[in-house]
Amino acid sequence: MIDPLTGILFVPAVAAAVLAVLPGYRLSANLNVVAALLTFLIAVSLFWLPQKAGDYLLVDDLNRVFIVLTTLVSFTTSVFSASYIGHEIEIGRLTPTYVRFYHAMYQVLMFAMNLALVANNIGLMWVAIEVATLTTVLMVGIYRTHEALEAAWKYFILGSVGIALALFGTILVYMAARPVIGEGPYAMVWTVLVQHAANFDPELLNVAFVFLLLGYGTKVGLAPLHAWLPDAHAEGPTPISAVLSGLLLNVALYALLRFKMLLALNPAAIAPGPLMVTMGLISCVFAAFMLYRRRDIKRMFAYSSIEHMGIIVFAFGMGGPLANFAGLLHMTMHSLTKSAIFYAVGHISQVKGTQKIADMGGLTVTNPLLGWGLVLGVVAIAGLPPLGIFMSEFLVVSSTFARQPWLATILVLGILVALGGLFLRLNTIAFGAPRGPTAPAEASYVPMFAHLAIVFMAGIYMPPAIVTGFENVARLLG
Amino acid sequence: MMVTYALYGVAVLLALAPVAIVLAASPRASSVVYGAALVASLSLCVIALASLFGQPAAVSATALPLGLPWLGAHFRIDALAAFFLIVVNLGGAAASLYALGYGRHEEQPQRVLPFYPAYLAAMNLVVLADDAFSFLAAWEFMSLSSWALVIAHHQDRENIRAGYVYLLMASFGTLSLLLAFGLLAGSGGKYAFEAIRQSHLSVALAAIVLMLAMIGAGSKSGVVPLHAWLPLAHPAAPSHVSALMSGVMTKVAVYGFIRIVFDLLGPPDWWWSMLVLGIGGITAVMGVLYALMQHDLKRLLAYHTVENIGIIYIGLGLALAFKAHGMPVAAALALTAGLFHVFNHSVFKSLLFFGAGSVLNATGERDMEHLGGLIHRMPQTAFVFLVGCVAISALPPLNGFVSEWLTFQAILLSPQLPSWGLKFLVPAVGALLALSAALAAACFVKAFGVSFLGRPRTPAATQAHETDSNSLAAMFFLAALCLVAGILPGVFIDALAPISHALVGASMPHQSGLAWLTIVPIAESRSSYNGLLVFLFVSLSGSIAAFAIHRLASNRLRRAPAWDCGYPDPSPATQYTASSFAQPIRRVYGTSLFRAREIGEMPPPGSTAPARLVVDMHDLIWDGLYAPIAAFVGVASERLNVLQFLTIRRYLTLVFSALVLLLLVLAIWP
Amino acid sequence: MALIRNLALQGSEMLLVLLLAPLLTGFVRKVKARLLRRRGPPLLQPYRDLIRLMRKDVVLAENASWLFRLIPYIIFAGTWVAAALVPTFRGGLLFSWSADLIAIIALLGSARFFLALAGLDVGTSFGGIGSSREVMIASLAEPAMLMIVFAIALIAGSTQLSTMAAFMASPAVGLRVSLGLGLIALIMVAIAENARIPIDNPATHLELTMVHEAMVLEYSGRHLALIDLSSFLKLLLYVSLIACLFAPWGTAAPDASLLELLVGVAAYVAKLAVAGLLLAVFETSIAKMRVFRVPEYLGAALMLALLATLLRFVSGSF
Amino acid sequence: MHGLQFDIAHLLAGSLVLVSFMMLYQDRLYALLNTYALHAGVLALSVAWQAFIQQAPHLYITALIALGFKAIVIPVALHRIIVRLGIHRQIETVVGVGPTMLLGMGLVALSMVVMLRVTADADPLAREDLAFALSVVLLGLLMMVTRRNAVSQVIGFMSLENGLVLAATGAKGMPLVVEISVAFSVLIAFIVIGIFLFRIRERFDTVDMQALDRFRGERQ
Repeated sequence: MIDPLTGILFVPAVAAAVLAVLPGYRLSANLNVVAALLTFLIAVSLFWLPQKAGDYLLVDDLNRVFIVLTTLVSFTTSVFSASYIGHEIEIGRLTPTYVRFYHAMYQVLMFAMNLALVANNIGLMWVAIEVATLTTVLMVGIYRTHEALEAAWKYFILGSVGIALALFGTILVYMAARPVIGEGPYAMVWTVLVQHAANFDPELLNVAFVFLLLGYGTKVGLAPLHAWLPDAHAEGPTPISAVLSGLLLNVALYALLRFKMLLALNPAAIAPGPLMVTMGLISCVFAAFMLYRRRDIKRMFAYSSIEHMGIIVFAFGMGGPLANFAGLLHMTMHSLTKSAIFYAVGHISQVKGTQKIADMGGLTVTNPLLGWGLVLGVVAIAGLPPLGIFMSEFLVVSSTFARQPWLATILVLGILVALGGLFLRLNTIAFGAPRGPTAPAEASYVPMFAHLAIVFMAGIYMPPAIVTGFENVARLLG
Repeated sequence: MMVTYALYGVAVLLALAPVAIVLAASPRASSVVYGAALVASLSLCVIALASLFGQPAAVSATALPLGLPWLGAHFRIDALAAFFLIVVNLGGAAASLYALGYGRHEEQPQRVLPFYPAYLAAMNLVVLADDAFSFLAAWEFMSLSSWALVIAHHQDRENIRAGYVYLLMASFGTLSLLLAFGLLAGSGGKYAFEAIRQSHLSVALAAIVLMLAMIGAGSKSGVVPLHAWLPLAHPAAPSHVSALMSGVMTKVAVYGFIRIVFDLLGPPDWWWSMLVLGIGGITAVMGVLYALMQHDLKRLLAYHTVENIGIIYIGLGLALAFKAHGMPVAAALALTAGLFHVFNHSVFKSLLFFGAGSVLNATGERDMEHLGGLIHRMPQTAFVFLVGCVAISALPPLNGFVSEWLTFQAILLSPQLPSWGLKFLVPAVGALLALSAALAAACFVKAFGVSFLGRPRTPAATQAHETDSNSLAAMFFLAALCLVAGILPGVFIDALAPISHALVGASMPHQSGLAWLTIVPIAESRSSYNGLLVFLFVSLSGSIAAFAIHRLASNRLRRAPAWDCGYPDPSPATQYTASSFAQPIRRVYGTSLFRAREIGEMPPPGSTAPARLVVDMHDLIWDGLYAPIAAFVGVASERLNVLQFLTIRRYLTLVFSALVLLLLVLAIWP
Repeated sequence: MALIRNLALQGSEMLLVLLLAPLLTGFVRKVKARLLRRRGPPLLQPYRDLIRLMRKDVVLAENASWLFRLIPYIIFAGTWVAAALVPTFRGGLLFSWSADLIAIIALLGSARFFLALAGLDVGTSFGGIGSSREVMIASLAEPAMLMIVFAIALIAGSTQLSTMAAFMASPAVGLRVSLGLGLIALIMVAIAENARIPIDNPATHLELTMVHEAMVLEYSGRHLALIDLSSFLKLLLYVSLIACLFAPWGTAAPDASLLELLVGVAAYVAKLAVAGLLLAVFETSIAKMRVFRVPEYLGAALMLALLATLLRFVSGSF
Repeated sequence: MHGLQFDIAHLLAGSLVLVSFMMLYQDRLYALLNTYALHAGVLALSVAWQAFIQQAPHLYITALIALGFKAIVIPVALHRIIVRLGIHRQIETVVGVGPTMLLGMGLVALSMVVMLRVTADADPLAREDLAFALSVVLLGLLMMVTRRNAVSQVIGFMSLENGLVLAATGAKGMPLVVEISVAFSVLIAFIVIGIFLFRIRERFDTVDMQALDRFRGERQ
């Protein structure tokens, strides 16, 4: 029995190696699913693993939540991608070579994300996140179309600058830690840093946080650093859009949270809260307005991701047990819902043969399951009950309004505007007279409805175990 | 435990939704769903009655491990909740009974059946909820399910648009309520209503909560100027749903307002009542004037709901004023008037929408200009519709009159209020109330006269047929209820006593003991009314006259062409239409309020073109409030959209400037 | 014993108003004719008309509905009950508590409601014209009336007509501004409500300005008789309302002896005569106004009444 | 450490900033390339010096990479590309050189202010080095945003990255420095290849947005 901690890194790595050489997409797709499932199961076993921190890896309440979420969504996405890629091959949009590459990259991505989550060394975390970024860059460009390359290139350049900034921040953290902890690798080990954070040089930490906020914020997709996100979502294969929105943003956010905790432990340093709150609000409102002019369905939901990331960052920026809890909950719900939406969108655009909203219509008539699935997803993402996001938004707003009335009001307006934008398009897509080809979809509905079911459940009843877990994390985040 | 039984009922309704999804294909689905919904609503109604009359002021509460963790979902039935449960489920039962017949004509049952029971359940849950989260969740779920019902006939773009506006306004309301609860619960997150009752807010915060509640609950119940969605959404839904939305859901919104302002918010400040009264008065008059300008039957009814909501809020405002000045008895009178009107309106508005639905079924027409003469083809519908019209026009001896009469009595008590603002405002509001009552009568003369009387204006109206027995049963039931509530108001007033006791600390004197079932709000010498006697007198003297004349004079009768001063015109086009009927009133009121203009186009001499009369009107509230917001969103999104098309270098510039900005912040940080 | 006496008196009052109503109208017509240097119809002409109409067949328009035949009785009953609830020659009516002044006005309102429906029933253009104008006028007259009631009720501390009348008869009521305003407004409203000149012309047909007559155009025989009788009753009702509120002199006490009662009746008849005289003089001395001047006229009445109420709200001394 | 070593390290770091300014000043691609080669060379020197004074032999690898890869390979490759794409003539700046220089001054001042607020007990070398590194980074970024030409933007990015390496090496005993420098070299290689592959002549975003509109109809 291998140690689960290394297991969640080991399995994807091996799978990647195998998939890289394995011909035949059917087999490799199944293998992909199996590997993802295996990783997920191992990750679940982490819950029974005591907290432990080595020099390079660690498990604590915070990253347990993230890891399980990540592995779960990557598993369901792999199921979805199996049917999606099958269709892409049939219509000849992808060649088997590319598909092999795709599957290998998928597992590499899983590996990188898991590594970023379990890394106990801020340098290692940085490396992992950058690897994840570069992998997604390659996958975004996989269609080799004009726009796909364009999007990938944009993502690549902006991402590289983000990488550089994040690295500079990391170096600064090390510089801040060194006088206290002493030279050598220990000054980059997370658990050690946390213990001594109070004695670090505050000014240095401030500068460091600015760079980290911008560097990792680029990955989170906060405005005005978001530019890569919509196009990357729109032009890449839909499973990758789902992974990007559902997972990669979370991973970057996770890094941000780590450093926020570090700063929060140092009384003399500036409070990271206000910075995060500001960027969160800007992202939320900006993205909400951007929803109105969208013509491309995937780009629209990409902007919706930006909006929700804004809400989450706002919640964490406000801090406090309730807001942190809400932030975590919102993050989880958003990952599940948004990936479910992208599953639906993927099949829809395959049925309609386009991503132009104007060419879709009356889906609830032609493809009831897909159509109503999308409606349910949008209802969830717009924060309507009885689904989970309503609960998290309820907690965010109600717990912050008493403290910061104006900020909460702005947030609420953003949410309202976003709802308007989403439903404006949903009306065109799901209702009215059918438009475009109306062939029945050969789709795998299981992942989508599984996610939606979880979200629905969470909106009504949250198991105490999860609640306590979240509460611990919320307390951890301070 | 009443509340437990009630929750069972709600659970049944909720369970019906998936059942409906499964059954949707089969032809028997509608009768199954509506039948089950009818039974559930009736039993819920019985439960509510039991808890209201059983032992008044008895409160039964429970909590389920649902909703917010570490809080759970709290549910509670007190007198107020019980009363509104009765309103909700009475309407629900009637609608289900009606739909047993009406629903058969639904062409897309699978888009109606699943949401209908969910909608009923949501409304029940709002009333039952006892903590902020459950309340808001149920509230928004209510909006969501009704949205689905509004866009049930989604081929019509108008319905989609109506649903869109509706959902936006509903979420707007919910979010402002959310902010209100955010203040009430505080950042500590004490979301249970019990905890909120304990905590006390500062005056300023309480005022903010009041305004947020006014916006939130008001927008749901359709107070001017937040009413814009209502006349769009209510008519768009299938008629039995329209009845529920107009007759019941608006009342649930009123419940939310009462729960927050009278129960949770603690002692009121006197000027709050100014706000509520002013809004109520304006809403009443504007609502009925809008209604008078319509010629779509269902839209007319929807607008008229706005008027009645205004009357209800006038009652509540007066209650607030009296409560703030420590006049509990008067407050009880005003509150009772408001609540009684809540009940009455839910009854006759549902009745009227049912009637409109039957007309829609029989003729396929909602436009009054295409109706007429239906009283000959569908006499029973015409009769019940007439009853509804008389009741809603506040004419004795039916129920509408009683609640407005009580409101007038409350207004007559208000000179004793010390504060000057109220001294000036209340009489004005009284005048507005009187005005709206008179206009309501005009409005329903138009509604009934144009669509049921006269000669058929279209073949559709000529071939109309009487509606089915289930629908008729539902309508006759409600009509009977109008009469009963009109001639035996004492019973209802006594039933409302525990509520006013709980909310304003006093109740109206006990009525049902009085001779001849008279009602005496304050004192015998001051005012009293006896619907029963008035009813008896009128019917007696009428029948005596009829008897005498037929016996002593003549009872012979000849049919002949209409006289019409000797110039009868065979074409039904010469009748007064809905818009021509409203023309004098439009000239009197609409010239300023709607910028109504009549443009007569007279063809030049010699041309054979017909002369045309064009009436152009503007909804100033829409033009002045909603259109600018929409325009702003459009412009803002257009401007920001440029950011989608920048070059990478410019994006880098954004990153760069963000970095420099933050560094500057650090540099100047103290 | 007392109950029987009261019942008898109540009944006698109901019959009295029924009997006097045509006479009042006849009297007004007679005086108007005299003022115009015509002989005019005899005083009892209205009775003759009524009886003749009752005897005639009803000629019913082909597409008249059952409602159309029912309406005259409803109108008559409503008006009669309302009239019976207004004290005439004696205060403290037996059933006065069953409906206060607001309810009485609402009763008249329902009568009007049905009359307007009747105008629309046959589906003729004249009927429509009548109904639509009637509701327009009512939409201003009713609020005005209610405001007047408010003003007086606030002075008398009751909306109960008998109590109000008793209070107005008592010395407690002095000269008050609001009362004056109320009286003027009440008279204006009464003229409008009874379709008198300058609002409407009760003695005309075939004129596009008619309101009341246009609505009843299709009625004939007993139906028409009942409607006419109702309008006579309405006129009487308003006169006796004004009388019992603003000229409560000579009204007999509830427990009055037979002689006092006779005095009361005499006083009442005298008041009616004076009112009829004044009305006739007023009507002959003024011309009918255009339909769309009416809102201004009634708006003035509404404003006066509102002012009276407002004064009462602001201070008890007005 | 005693003064001399400190002064030399300081001198080298400072001269790196100076070279960055020189790069900002260039308006010919070849000249720019050469200046960049100089930049990399200076970096290599300072890294080597750090390796020497910190007795950290692994830093020599970084120095070698800097020298070999950045100062020689990349410039040569870019030289080829320029010739191949025939863009050696033009170099379009968004704002004139003068304002750019002024901006650069401001940035250097900013980084100084920010860094010198760091309390002195962090050893001075680190402080000064960091200040210089930060200015190099900012200047590199400035270069990226003020040059339209793809190659010059790449050069800007590379100078930015030099700043990072300077900071990393200045951070005494920091692990992973070598790996990071390698990783970055790979990254840069990617970018250069990308430019070459996608035939990006003028700027990073040759794919005009109208094309995007045509395909996606994002703009009405």
